[in-house]
Formats: sequence, C-alpha cells, structure tokens
Amino acid sequence: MVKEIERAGIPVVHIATVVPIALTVGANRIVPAIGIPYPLGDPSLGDEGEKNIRRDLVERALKALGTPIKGQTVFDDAYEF
Amino acid sequence: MKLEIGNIFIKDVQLGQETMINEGLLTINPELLAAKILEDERIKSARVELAKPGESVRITPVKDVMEPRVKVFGKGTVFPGVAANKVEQVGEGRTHVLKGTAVMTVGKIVGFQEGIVDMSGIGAEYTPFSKTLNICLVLEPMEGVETHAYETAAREAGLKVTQIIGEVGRNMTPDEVISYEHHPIPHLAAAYPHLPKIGYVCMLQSQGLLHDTYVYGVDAKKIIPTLMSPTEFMDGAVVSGNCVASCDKIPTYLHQNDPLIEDLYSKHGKELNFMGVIITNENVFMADKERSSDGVAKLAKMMGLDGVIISEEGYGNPDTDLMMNCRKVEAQGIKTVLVTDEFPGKDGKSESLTDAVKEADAVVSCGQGNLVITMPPMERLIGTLEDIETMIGGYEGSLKKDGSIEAEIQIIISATSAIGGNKLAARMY
Amino acid sequence: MMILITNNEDVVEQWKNCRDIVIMKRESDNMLDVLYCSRDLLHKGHCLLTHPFTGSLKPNESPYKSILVSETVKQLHVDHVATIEQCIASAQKSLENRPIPIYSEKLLRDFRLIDKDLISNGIMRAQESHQK
Amino acid sequence: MKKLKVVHYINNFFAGIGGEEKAGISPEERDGAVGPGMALAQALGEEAEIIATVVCGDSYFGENLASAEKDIVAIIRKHQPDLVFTGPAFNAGRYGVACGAVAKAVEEQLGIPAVTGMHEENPGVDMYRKDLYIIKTGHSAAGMKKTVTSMASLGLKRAQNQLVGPPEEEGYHVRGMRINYWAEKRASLRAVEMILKKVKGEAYQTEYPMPDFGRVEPMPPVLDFSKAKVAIVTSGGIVPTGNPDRIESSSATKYGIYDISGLDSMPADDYTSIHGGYDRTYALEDINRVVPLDVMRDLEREGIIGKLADYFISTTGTGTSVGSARAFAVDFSNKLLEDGVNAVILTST
Repeated sequence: MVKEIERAGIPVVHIATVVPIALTVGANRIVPAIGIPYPLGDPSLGDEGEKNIRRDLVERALKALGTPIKGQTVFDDAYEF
Repeated sequence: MKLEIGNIFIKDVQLGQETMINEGLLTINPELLAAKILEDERIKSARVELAKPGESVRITPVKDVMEPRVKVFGKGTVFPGVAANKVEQVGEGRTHVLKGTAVMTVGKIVGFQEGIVDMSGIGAEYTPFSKTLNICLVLEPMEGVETHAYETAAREAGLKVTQIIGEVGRNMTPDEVISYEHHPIPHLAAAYPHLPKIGYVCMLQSQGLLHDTYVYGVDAKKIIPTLMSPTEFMDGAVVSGNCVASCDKIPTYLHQNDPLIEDLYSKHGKELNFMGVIITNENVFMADKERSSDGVAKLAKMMGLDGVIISEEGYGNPDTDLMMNCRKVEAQGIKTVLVTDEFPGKDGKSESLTDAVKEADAVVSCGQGNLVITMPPMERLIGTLEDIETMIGGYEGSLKKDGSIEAEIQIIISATSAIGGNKLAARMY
Repeated sequence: MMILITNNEDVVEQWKNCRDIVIMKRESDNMLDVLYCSRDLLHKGHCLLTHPFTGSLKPNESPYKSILVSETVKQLHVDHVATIEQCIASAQKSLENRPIPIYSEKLLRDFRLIDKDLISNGIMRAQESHQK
Repeated sequence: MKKLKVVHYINNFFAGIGGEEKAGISPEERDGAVGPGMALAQALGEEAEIIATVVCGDSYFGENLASAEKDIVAIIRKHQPDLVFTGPAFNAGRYGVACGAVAKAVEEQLGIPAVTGMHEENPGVDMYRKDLYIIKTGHSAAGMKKTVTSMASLGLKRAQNQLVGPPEEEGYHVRGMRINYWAEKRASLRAVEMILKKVKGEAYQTEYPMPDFGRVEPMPPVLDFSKAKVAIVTSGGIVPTGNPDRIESSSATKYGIYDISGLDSMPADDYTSIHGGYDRTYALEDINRVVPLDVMRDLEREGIIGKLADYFISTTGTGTSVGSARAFAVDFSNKLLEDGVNAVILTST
C-alpha cells in the first residue's frame, strides 16, 4: 500500500509494529510503533502518559517525512535527525 | 576410510524351505522369519508376503522400508546400535547388498499414520518402492501394548529380519563392486585443491513418537550437529523411526541409499570435492533449533566448505530449521542449495513452505504433495484398507466401492521425499 | 515459569500439577484457536519455546495443538511473530480447503497421544535448560 | 469450424471517447471491434470474430465497483460469447484493476474464458495473477501488435479447451500456482548441479522463488508542515461501529473512507476494530492507539501542521493480498491528490 501512495507522488511515513515486514513491503520511511495491539499507545501508562508518547511518536513521524533520504530508513530512537 | 559395496543383483524372490540365492533368485523361509519376529512378546502375529514390480498389489499401511545388507569385513555390523546390535564404528571394509530387494514393515500403529505402495498403476509412478522386490512383514500388536513400545517392537522386527536376509549374501561373489573412499579433511583438501569443496547437511526428523530418527541407536533429538562419513550411511548407521506424512518420509532404505550422497560421489574428484556429511536435527524446542543451526554453520566453516546442499524431512516445524540453517551458513560466506517438497494447498496457490528467508535463492523442488490422483483398484492387498480415509492425504470418500482410491499424493510412501531420489518436481504456473 | 496453550485434555492431565507451567486450556475442535491465543501472547512480547507446527500432521488432519510460550516478556521477537503468522495463514488455508473430519474416539486418542508426546519432549527440553 | 464469438472490454481512452475528462462514463455497448479491437480481430484471423465491444470509464468503474461490474457482465451475458478479452491495460493502474475485475467476473459468473494483458508493475497483476491469464505487456500501447497476438493465441487455446503451456511459453504473468511435472534428472542431481553453478558464480534457475517485493524511489521530503495537509491511513481495521462497508477481518477486498471532521479524538463508542490479526481489546479501549486523531488535532490547532484531512482511510492489513492492498492505494491516492493532501501517516498493527 505504502509504495503505491509514494508512486502516486505523496510522501508517506509508515508507523509499523513489525519493522522487518515494513521493510519487505517496501516502505521507505519507517517509524517503529510501540506494540502490535497498541501501535500508538501503551496501556501500562495512564491517559496522560499515553498521549505524551503518542505525541512523541507522531512528531518523530513528521520529522521523518521532513528528512531527505536515499533509501529505506528506520527512524528509531537511535536515529539523530 | 574406504568402503567397498558389493552389489548382488536379485532378479526374483520366492518363499521356500531354505534361505539362499542362486543365479539372482532369492529364496526365503517365511516360517523362520515369522518365528524370529514372534520372539518379541509385544508382537501378536507376523506374516511374510511378497510383492513384485508390475503386479496388481497394494501394500498399506507401510511403516518402514529397509535394504538387506551384510558387512563382510571391516568393523561392526549393519544397523549398529539398534535391534540388539553392538555399537561399533562402521563405514569401512566391504558390505554386500541384495540389490533390488527391500524389506517392509506393514501394519497399523496409530490410526492415521503411514501410506500406500502400489506395485502397478499410476500410484506406482510416485514411489521408488514399486520398483523393488518387496518382502513384506505384516505385523499385529499384542493387545494392550502401549503405542511407544509397539512402535519400537515393529521397528526392531524389521531391522532383525532385514539383517537375517542380508546374511545370505555374506559368502556370495558380488556382480559389481563399487568402492567409496573418505579421507581426513586436510588430505581431501590437498588432493583436489582446485575443485569446489561441497558438503551435505542432512536434517533428520526428530520431534517425538512416530517422528524420530536414530544415529547408532541414539535418538536424533539428543544429538548436536556432527560430522559423518558418507560411508557410515551405507552401513545403516542412520535408521528411520518416522511414520507420519508418508510422502515426505525418509525410510531407512533411503538413508542406506541416499541419492544426494550417490550423486555427490559420482562427481567427487571430477567436478567437486565431496568433503563429508553434517547431520543435524529438527527439534520442537526453539532453543534447540538455534543451537543446532549455529552448529551446522560452525562445522561448515571449520570444514572450509565453499557450498552445501541441505535436505529436510517433514513439513512446518522443519521448514524453520531449514531456513535457519540456510541463513546462518550463507552468513559464513558459504553458498547453499535447499532441497524441499511443497504443500501449496488444493489449488496450488498458497505458500508452499511455512517459513522463508531471502538467502534461500537456490531451491530444488521435489514436487507438491497436495496433487489429487485416482489409483486404480488392485487385485491383492497386503495389510489393511481400514484407515485409508484417515491417513494423511486421504479423506472421506477416498476409498471407492470398486477399490480405487482418490487421494492426495501425500498418501504415497516417499512420493516427495526431500532427499531428492525422485524425478517429480513442481514449477510455477 | 512457562505458559502451555493447548486444546488437548491429555496434555492438561499430564502437566497440570507441574509447578513451573501455567496451562491455558482452550476449548476448540481445531488448532486455529490455540494458534490465535499464542499469537496474541507473542504480540505482547512473550516468545515461542516450541514450534507451532510440531508434527508432520497437517492443520486439517490433527484437531489438537499444544504450544509452549515463555512467561517472561522481553521486546517483540520478530522472527517468532513471523513464524506464527505463517502457520496461521497455512492453517486457515488448509482448513478452508477441507475441514477436519469427524474421527472415532479411538482415532482422537491417537492424535492426542502424538500431540502429547511431541509437546512433552519440548517441555522436558525447556525444563532441562530451566527456561523462564 | 464455426467462428468463435468474442466480446471485448475497453475503457474510455482506448475507445477514443476521451481522456480523464471522460473517465466518468457508465458502461455502454458498440457493435464489432473498436480501437485496439481492430488489431485484436486481425490477430484472431478467421477463427473468431469480435461481435461487440463494451466500454466503461475508469473513474466510473472505480467508484461504482459493484454496479458497474453487474451491468458489464449483463451486457456480455446477452451476447453469449465463447471468449472475452479485456484491455490490454499496459501500465494504467485503474484500467488494469477494471480489466481484472471484469475478466474474473466473466469467468466466475458466466464460465466463459477471459484473457487480459498488463505490464508487470500494474497493481492489477498482483491482484488478479492467481485468478486469471494476464499476458505480459510493455509500458505503453507501443507494443500493441505483439500483445494482442499473444492474447489472441492464448484466448483461442482456452476457448477451444487446448492445453495451455507454462508462463514462459505462452507469455502470461506467472500465476503463482505450483504444478507438478516429471523432470529429466532426479532432484538430488539437479541440486548438485545447482550448487556447483552457484559456487562458481554461474547463472542458475531456482525452482521455488521466495516471495519478494519491488522497490520504489523515496519521495522528496515535505519541507514546510505549517502549510501541509496531512491524512491518516491505517491497515489496523478501524471502522465505524457496525462495519457499514462490510470490510472483511482478513483478506480484505475493500477499504473505507470515514469522516472525522469536527472530532478531537476517536470516539470509542462510534468506532471499533474488526481486524482478525491481533488482540483487539486494547484498540477497543482507546481507538487513538491505532488512529492518533487526538494528537493530530492538537498539532493542527497548534499550527505545527497546516490541516488534517477531514477523513481517514482504513482497511485490514492481515492476509490482504499484496495485489489488493496495492490496488486500494492506487484508488485512494487519486482522491488524496484531488483533495490536496501533501503527506500521509500510515499506521499498521
């Protein structure tokens, strides 16, 4: 899916739970999600905490969209923008 | 290490008083063999029946298939460490083979296991054992014997009878002698410095009851990968206890006559340097898979191999070991070719294996087991048709009134064995 | 501690008094429910201790399945998630081709016996290397 | 031998009616061959005759999938042809998906053999390769002659129940079906020969290709988010309660577009997850864990992003064949472009 969106000319970032699968499917900008049943949340945190990490994740996704890349790139927490 | 294989070509077999061979005719004494089997009190009854290529005969359910051999000189006996044989290092000296014959253990152990050998008709095309003179031991368990115990009894009965018959060839002059040499690795490497060093990784079925293999009598679940000389296989060091999924089963016969070993030897010293066999297992415990595949890659590296061929036995669980072995051996810079069979479903459209790695870019297919065929009725039956419809590959309505059987070729013994002995293959349409 | 997911009452019978095993008994007449349950645990970071497709019996042949999963949670074990997803896809496909037949009780006992023997090998191996 | 009756399906462009501006026309019928049908008729020669051509606009087909397919099949049924051709669609994405849908409907509902043609990158190939014979074509109509010749020969074989050869002989895309055959040499010998070639770096042919996916060049970055319009797409199976579009819980054959204008957070009681591939309890507790509407609305309000699209797009990721997922994206990307969306955040479970 992600490839066809990009082929149509729209930059896309894939917040993916299983990074190797995202790589195989061909996403170019990948941000690792938190967990499979809760990609942008974490039930162990309170509402406040959950919204904060969701915000961090979405902001990292936007940063990824704003970063020039040559090939497939995983923007995990080790990545320096 | 040198082993001479003396092939005595057997053209026909018959039942009679005295067990002997003359001019290619093997005579065996059924009472003597039955009496030997019944020494084991776990077995209630034993009958000997013959089946010859081209006859209108169906044999089912088939537990194992073995080739009668006898060690004429050199240490140990055939089938070391099993069926009361002493444990001794084999693979040297000379071994005589009653070429063209096979011993089969026939009869139910559990309701769903094992498959069919048809001696003629379309079913015969799919199994190597429609071309051998088959000495069938039809066995029945004593009431109340627990399944594990009876499986061992049936396995041992087959090995004992195969050895007794093999003895007949001890003092014969073979029609053909082929010698197989196997030298220490430095010697081999120096002998053919310019030829690619090729190894064979043989994955042995090792999951549990009816899914086991034995190496010198040791249950393969308990081994970690080790190096073996190809000649040890020829003396029966590896024995099958696997009775499930008849089409990809590797009976003892195919370990004794491993097609990959034969074809690697045929090019040894000419196009390649056959460095030896790494045996490994397919345990259910995931950590064992990591340990074993690490061991395979380490041994391949230590042997200085350029490439390996990996064969597997079974479906599902072994696919993961196959891919782990492939990935880790390629990571050592050693090339791999995988030999496997396929189960892409009735319509042939789904994934053939339950695992895949991108390194697996060189695969040889032994055919897909979901193909449905209709085997014509046979005049004579050895065994029982009781469980056809619950055997793997069979289903409700498989057994027709006229005795013909419509089923997936999964139901046929060694139809798609991933050791590569057949010409059946599959391709992408 | 280990988690044993199974729909095989003989397996429960054999391992229920074992201190280091939590048994999740599933009531279902084919293996899909056991596979889904194991998958959900893998998604939360548990990992496989035994392979989901033990035994060469196809998913539309044997009604029984037992899977051993670690109790401790680490980060996502991607290979194991891929393995169970592929097994689920294969099981769905083969059950779609032909559902599990109605077997006699005698035959069901044989299927339970094989499944029990295979998983017991895995459990004993795990206990030997005191898996947590 | 009586002449075989053939019906040919093409789109607005190839029927010469017009380009994008005419992509909205509904199905209509023409007598005899039209446009590429002429070359196809020539390739069919005396054995078959194109008695009618069905024309439909790609946009009309895309937006009215069910009704368009029903009407087209009705027209074709009326003619009772022996053989149907659709396309060739070359590399036109929406036309390819339409050709595949029509051909599949004809085969399944009318039992009439159908043949089409597409370039390998056309999403219709992955979507329909397992159901249809799709002749390999070049990028554009430049290769029309060669394409229609292959389509004609394959079509005639199928209409006359002759044996269809393997993909490399007949020129159709590999369908992904594993068929047995008897090889010359036994598998072990083939394995030995293959390892020797691989070790020596010589070319060899694997007998079972591992599944893999093509690569696409990455898009240039979005430089100024404060003016950018961002949309959320998810394969996490989030749909309005009651699943109005009946999206399947796995192997989805459709996607949904759901309005979120005016909402600051995903309302737990109006939305649910129907995804068959994960434990849904956590998503049901808080849908924002899959579709981050609460955070996106904050970012929009704070001016960090220009605008959040008024809708999100959803399907179920598990089991959905690569082909269908790609076809969905081809479809909804057009809508995103029309609505001026400059960036997409895709979430998957």
